Amino acid sequence: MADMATDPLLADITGPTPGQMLRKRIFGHQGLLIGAVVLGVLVLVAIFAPWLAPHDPYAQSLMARMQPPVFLGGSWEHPLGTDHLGRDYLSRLIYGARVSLLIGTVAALISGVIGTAMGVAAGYFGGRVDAVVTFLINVRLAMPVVLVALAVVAIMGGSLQVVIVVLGLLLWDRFAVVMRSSTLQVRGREYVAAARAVGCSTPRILMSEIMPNIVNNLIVVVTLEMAHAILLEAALSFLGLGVQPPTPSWGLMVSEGKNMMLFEPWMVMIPGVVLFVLVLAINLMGDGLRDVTAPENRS
Amino acid sequence: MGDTLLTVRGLTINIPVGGGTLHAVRGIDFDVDRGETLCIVGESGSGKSLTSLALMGLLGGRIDRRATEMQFDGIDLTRANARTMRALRGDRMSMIFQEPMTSLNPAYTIGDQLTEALLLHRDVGREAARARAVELLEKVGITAAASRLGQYPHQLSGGLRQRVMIAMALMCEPELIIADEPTTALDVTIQAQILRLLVDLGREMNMAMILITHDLGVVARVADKVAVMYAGELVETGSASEVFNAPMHPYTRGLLRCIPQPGKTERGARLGTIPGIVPSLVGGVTGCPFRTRCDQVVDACRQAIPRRNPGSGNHEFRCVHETGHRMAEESPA
Amino acid sequence: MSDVNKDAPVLELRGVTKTYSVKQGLFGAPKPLTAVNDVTLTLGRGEVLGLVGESGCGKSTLAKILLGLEAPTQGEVLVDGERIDATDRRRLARRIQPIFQDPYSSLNPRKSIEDIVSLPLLVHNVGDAASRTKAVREILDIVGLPARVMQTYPSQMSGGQRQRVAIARALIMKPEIVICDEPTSALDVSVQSQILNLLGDLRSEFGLTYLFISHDLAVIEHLATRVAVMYLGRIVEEADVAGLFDQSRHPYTQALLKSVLTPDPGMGVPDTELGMEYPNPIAPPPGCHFHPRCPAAMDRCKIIAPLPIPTPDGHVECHLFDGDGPEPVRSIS
Amino acid sequence: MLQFILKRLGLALLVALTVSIISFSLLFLSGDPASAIGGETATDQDIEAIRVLYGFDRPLVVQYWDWLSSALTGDLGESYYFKLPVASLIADRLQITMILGVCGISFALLTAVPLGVAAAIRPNSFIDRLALFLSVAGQAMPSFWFGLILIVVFAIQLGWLPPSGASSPVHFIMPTIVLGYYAMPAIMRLTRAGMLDVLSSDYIRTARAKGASEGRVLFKHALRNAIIPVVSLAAVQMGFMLGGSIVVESIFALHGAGYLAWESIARNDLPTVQALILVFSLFYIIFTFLSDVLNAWLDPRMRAG
Amino acid sequence: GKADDTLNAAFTKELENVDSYFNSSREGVVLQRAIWDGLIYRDPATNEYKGNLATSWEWIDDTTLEFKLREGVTFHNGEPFNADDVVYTVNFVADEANGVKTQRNVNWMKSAEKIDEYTVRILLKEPFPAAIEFLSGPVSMYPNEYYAEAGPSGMGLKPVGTGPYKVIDVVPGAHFVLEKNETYHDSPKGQPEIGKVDIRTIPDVNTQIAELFSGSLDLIWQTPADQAEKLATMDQFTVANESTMRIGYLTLDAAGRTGEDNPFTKLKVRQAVAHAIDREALVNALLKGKSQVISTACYPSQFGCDQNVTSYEYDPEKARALLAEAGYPDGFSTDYYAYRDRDYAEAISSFLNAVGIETNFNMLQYSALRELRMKEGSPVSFQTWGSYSINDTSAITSQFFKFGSLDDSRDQEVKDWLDIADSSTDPEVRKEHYSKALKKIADQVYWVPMFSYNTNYVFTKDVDYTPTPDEVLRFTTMRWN
Ligand SMILES: Nc1ncnc2c1ncn2[C@@H]1O[C@H](COP(=O)(O)OP(=O)(O)OP(=O)(O)O)[C@@H](O)[C@H]1O
Ligand SMILES: Nc1ncnc2c1ncn2[C@@H]1O[C@H](COP(=O)(O)OP(=O)(O)OP(=O)(O)O)[C@@H](O)[C@H]1O
Ligand SMILES: [Mg+2]
Ligand SMILES: [Mg+2]
Ligand code: NI
Repeated sequence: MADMATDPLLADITGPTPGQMLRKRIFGHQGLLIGAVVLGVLVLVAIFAPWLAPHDPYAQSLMARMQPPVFLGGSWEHPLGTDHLGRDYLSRLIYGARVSLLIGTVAALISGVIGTAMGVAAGYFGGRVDAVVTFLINVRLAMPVVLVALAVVAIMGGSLQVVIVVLGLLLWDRFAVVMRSSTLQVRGREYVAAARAVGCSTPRILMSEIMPNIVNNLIVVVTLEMAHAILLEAALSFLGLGVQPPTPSWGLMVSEGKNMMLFEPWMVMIPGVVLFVLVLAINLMGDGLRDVTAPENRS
Repeated sequence: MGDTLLTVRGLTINIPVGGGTLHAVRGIDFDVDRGETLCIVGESGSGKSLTSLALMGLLGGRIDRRATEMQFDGIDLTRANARTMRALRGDRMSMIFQEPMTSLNPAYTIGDQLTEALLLHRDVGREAARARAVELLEKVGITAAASRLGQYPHQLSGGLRQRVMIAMALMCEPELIIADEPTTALDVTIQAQILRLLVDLGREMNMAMILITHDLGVVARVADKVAVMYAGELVETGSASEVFNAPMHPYTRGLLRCIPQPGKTERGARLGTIPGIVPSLVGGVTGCPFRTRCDQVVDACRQAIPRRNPGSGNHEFRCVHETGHRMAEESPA
Repeated sequence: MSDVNKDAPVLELRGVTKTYSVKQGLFGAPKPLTAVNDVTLTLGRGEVLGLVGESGCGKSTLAKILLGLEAPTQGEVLVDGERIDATDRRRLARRIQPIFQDPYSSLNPRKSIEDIVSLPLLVHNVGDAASRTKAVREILDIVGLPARVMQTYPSQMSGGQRQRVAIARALIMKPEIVICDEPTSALDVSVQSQILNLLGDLRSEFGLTYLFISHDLAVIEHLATRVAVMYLGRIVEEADVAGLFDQSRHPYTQALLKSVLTPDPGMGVPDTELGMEYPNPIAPPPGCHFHPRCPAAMDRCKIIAPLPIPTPDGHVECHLFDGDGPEPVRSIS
Repeated sequence: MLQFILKRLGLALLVALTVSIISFSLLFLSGDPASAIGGETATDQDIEAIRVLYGFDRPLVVQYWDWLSSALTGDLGESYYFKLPVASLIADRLQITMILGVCGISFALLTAVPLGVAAAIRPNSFIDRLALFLSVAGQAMPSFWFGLILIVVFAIQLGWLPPSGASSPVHFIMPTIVLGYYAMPAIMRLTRAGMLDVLSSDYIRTARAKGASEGRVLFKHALRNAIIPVVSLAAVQMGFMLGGSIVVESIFALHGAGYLAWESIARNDLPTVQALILVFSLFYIIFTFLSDVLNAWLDPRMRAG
Repeated sequence: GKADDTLNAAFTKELENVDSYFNSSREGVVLQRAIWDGLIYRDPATNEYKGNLATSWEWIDDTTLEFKLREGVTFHNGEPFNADDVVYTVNFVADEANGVKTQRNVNWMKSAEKIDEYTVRILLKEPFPAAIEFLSGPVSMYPNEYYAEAGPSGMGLKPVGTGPYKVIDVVPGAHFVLEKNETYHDSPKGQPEIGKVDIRTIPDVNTQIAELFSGSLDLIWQTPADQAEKLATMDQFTVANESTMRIGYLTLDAAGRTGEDNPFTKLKVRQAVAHAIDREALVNALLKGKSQVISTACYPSQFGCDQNVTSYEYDPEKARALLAEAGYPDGFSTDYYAYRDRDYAEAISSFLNAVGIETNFNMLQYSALRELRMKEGSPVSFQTWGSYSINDTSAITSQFFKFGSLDDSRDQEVKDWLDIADSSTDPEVRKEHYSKALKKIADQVYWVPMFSYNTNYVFTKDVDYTPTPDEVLRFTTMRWN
């Protein structure tokens, strides 16, 4: 029998664990890796902003306004030039990463909590709860987000907190929709019925049977909504109703640079490109996660 | 009979997968004569569906199919181009799939789907095609056939849909019909009806049929010829009575012991089993694929396995043991 | 197999009805669908009640009601004489456990086998971590799985192994009743026999009572002590296994029996004499639900629904046995 | 059937009503708009007079009821700023927004669907990767930035297109692209996913087994089924687009409803903002309703029976 | 363009209503000057009053003005102009119930009466020295019959006047097309030359400039300094700059409305603020053009705007020292508000931050900030005021230091002086008291006046135009080169 054990046909009767498979897929997914690396770098930049920024991002020098970046003939003193108030562009970009990431994360967190709670409740309990949640989702979808966000921010005054909370309160719809349908799907699985038959309490079923199986979808939505929130904040800032100056938000920087867009296009290009790269990275990651965590193939 | 319609020699199907190549089907041979019913039986994943798709030329582009010989009525299928295959499919050879619920296009009416093949292959008008469709629907036992043409698949039950699938396969009076588990998804009562229908129609139209199934009962009742497939290989072939009455391969014997047979098996008694699971076919596969589960296993099972003919007719099996049983002097591996 | 104690029913259903409301298309009005229709059944300790019937006749719904997963619209279910809607969920869980059909969806893919099997212990606060691990190890051994699988995940296992895990989970709390909803229909025959053997062994070892749902009559005959035949939500015939298989009464049961294809070559496919298709449960036929397909239908069958008529070992619902009907028993050859 | 259409319509109205209540409370709770109406040069007395004149001193519920009851008769109030009936003001502006919306969604569909189909036919091919890249990049591109870049390139550098305005169809090219590209990735992905799904389905295999040519399989059998979810997505996107045209309209100086909304917000012209929110939500509701109907028509399974 | 004799111009803001009594924006004034005429005309170059629709006028008494009207003038719709039109217009706008938006332009008039076909009298509520100025500015004459029928909204959609240009198309807020009035009377405004004026509202300056580049616009104005500077370097454009009466200032909560312990109640803190800001730099780097640094709470050209007040030079060290003296050696943190010109406000806040006054910047809508200031005040906010282009200190200082809701200092003495200055008819008395008030405002640093604004006009070389300092575009004085 001893040599039967080494029979190649027996070799993979038990395959890799789900965790191993996941890891393998993660490291085999180019988009995901690129996205994660870029995002990781940006997160590090945000965290270590005070050490990385060559200047105080708020220090203005009216006599040195709109100096071009190094590659357009500027000096190394301000590698990316200065803005309309003579503040160092690079430093502002670096600090801007904090704002964008903060807004993305916190807004996605808030909307994630709201949307997940609603979606899971609707999917699990069905019936009247589902009807109410579906109705709320419809109401939310019927509200023009940009318009409502603009109006609220205009009225309340756009501080960072207000913007984050408004975005958080507006972007829960996709969470609710996705969590509802994934919960619905998982709820129909027989292991949930088995857990109920074993006598599990509802919270336990939700937490230990449902959640682990929908959390991958949740992560995907979190990334998408993060990107969404960041873009929306940028749009609000662009329309003049985002975070308050002198906070260096990238959307605000585009908006400020926009004035000189025809003459100093780099002022728009630079923050626009970073914004694009950040959102791209998050989207790549979200996409990658979606591919990687796709429901486990049968056997 | 004896008039060979389909000849397959050394059919091999390789599928590139994540960790290497999946040798899903390895060098199988069989013939089908006109009007004859060949049943391929085997466990899930043994390569039955791949074999049938390979015959139809419906394997995806990624999948590598090769054969030393594959002839359909003199046409060399290994060399046939896409156009030739298209002309054959649906016309001279057609197919019935396992899942009646999903095998019909939900967006088109039964009538549209039934007549499509005829309109594609034959120079007939819409009216003639519809008339033929009604005729065939009646033949497969569907009442109010004319009014069914305007219905959509979702309006029909599974059994009806499978009948529609059969009618669809028969539209051009094919010479060969390949039915891949046509009744697995159906209830036992419907299964009996559909099988009867297939058998009757096959006889009536002198069609050759390849019926794929994992149900030994079906095989026994329907087949002229049986091919038992295990892990991509044909382990035993022969006429139905040869295989069922004198199974030679340990796997065939094992299978027959596994099923409770009313009247034969004692109620509540333990059934025979085949321990273990189907081996992975990724990477190099040598020797007998059944050796991991076989109670007759010996060291020699890892070498090339001879093809044996226990005597009568076309009965053949592949095993190191001449009779499918380990000799007393051989020690288990 | 006469260890049945009919005097003390562990499980009793009285007039249980379950009606769903189902939507019709996008704009359609919801319609009531009676999945289980006034079912009265008793299950004695140690019995194996086989429940057969066509797809959609309400078998799974009945199982869910028994497990307390669905509340019956009408009627009551008693376990050991106690109404289950009055019983604490968790107390019920200690008495009745399920084994489901699909070994793929019945195990949480995110949990290790140990977590899955020990879940009932955890929920019922039995023992500490160490003793739970020990209990898991024991039960896995009983169902024939090595202890090393404890740390693996369902996706790493074959269908048969998974079904063993599901059985281990169902049995770890030592329930009295196990509801098996088609536990082998997703498995290959070679694995099916292993599971059937296991279920049989466990029954004698732990004195379990089974409700065994299957559409495979051969399996039912092999395993069950009593059989209930379900048609469109109703139990149309109920009898001891021997009685039913040797001398079935209801025409539907007879058709079912005829449809069983045993691996006997040369017998051909029998004619079940059943008409048409399984009816739409939303619009069941009037009178006896079975009359449109019944080879022996009479005029009154189309109008009057038959009442249960007691037989020596159970009951039957058919106008043929009303007393003034024709020859009551039609034997099958 | 009729009863259920009515029920759905009732539900839709309820949605619209809830949206209006929420937006009304959000807008009017924040304080009274008298100083906005007065403008920069108004004196304190002016503002007090305005407050009484417009009834901002009354409880919010009363104000809402007033608004709602006149809204039901089609009177959406008078713009604080233009002193014109909001209804006619919006009706004027909606035209441009509708043109933009229709062009935008058509552009999105006309590019996304073929791309999605092409990508699905050859998964992992060059075209698939290109489509994927376009969609990921498209989603990451801030539309205001995209609009500005288009202006710089096509209006200034190349001088091919007029940078702003709405006086000829040519003026709509860039706004259409900016508005449409935003919906494109989602539609493309859905088409691709739907096509992939359908192409691996059993009935496609059936069609192939009948000897149907590849083109016939793709366009007759597959696309028809894959396109069904795209229809509802497109309707939803169209609803979003109308509301999301604010940025586009402000960049390209299109005096549509979106731009009106933005300006009205900046001017605190609450009746206009309120009415616009209502109108946009109604559009969304109507579009989703229509998409359901269209879906039911496209997909026989959805039809009653 | 010149080729089709159409001047394409752009507005930045949407005009709410073309009817000049029902809007309060610059754009409205521009159209008003083109479409309608007043009784009198003030030459923007010489400041001399000339007859326009009136040929002569005289004061009958302190509150009665009599006008002889020009004969033979017709409105664009053919209606002849006569005393009835004047009487109707004045009586309509003077009635508060008709809700004229800019009340202060008209609320000094009581009514008008017809003497004969071409003679009218306007009756004032009380003596009002600026009457002639107003009649030459915002008060224009409407056709009585048409206005009675069309009303303000009709007039807004289809304006009819006697002016040099008639309106041929209005898309409210978005698009206005004017056409030369071929039969324009012999007005001191001069005769229009350019055949058509096509004005579109283009909110985005970049788009405006892009349109200018692509040739679809001939003239834009109110162009920000940076862009104007760049455009000036290009051959194909002329950039003209004119100062305006608008000034920017910080108002400090000296009265302690936001709290008794508010740092700005301390004089030293206010002085520190004044010293902290480099106004020269703001003017040179940000505003440019004809803007100037100002130290008084009014625009220098305004009557009574005494320039001889305390001025605070930029000295951050001193500012810090003052803060330390006031008890804030480490500075303090405060809310800081603004409603427009975010970059100016931001630059100012940055100066404050630099000396240790940490500002919590809030950019609000005008109305929101106004409400806030009315209700609870603001510690420090950046404000601007344009004095309705009225060349008199009463139009600014008196608006904000007489205990109104926007008065953050509440200084009784200042109020008393201003009251005397505003109601006196003796110019010397007025000057003296304005001066006293302004000096105290400067000494106490109730406001920190910053700079005056300017306007840029950018047009193609095809256009010949000389802007005036009152920030009004005059199409009549434009010519093709
Ligand atoms: N497109 C494919 N890509 C990868 N592997 C495939 C593909 N198609 C089939 N296989 C694998 O090839 C083997 C044989 O598949 P096949 O479908 O022929 O089995 P079968 O005998 O028809 O089984 P069943 O009874 O379940 O239908 C299986 O292991 C299957 O997983
Ligand atoms: N949750 C539900 N809502 C609506 N209808 C349901 C629901 N569950 C089951 N049904 C319907 O009730 C009927 C009985 O279903 P059930 O699952 O009990 O059948 P079954 O006998 O177990 O069939 P199968 O052999 O296919 O498992 C079916 O027509 C089914 O469509
Ligand atoms: Mg198969
Ligand atoms: Mg079932
Ligand atoms: Ni017994």
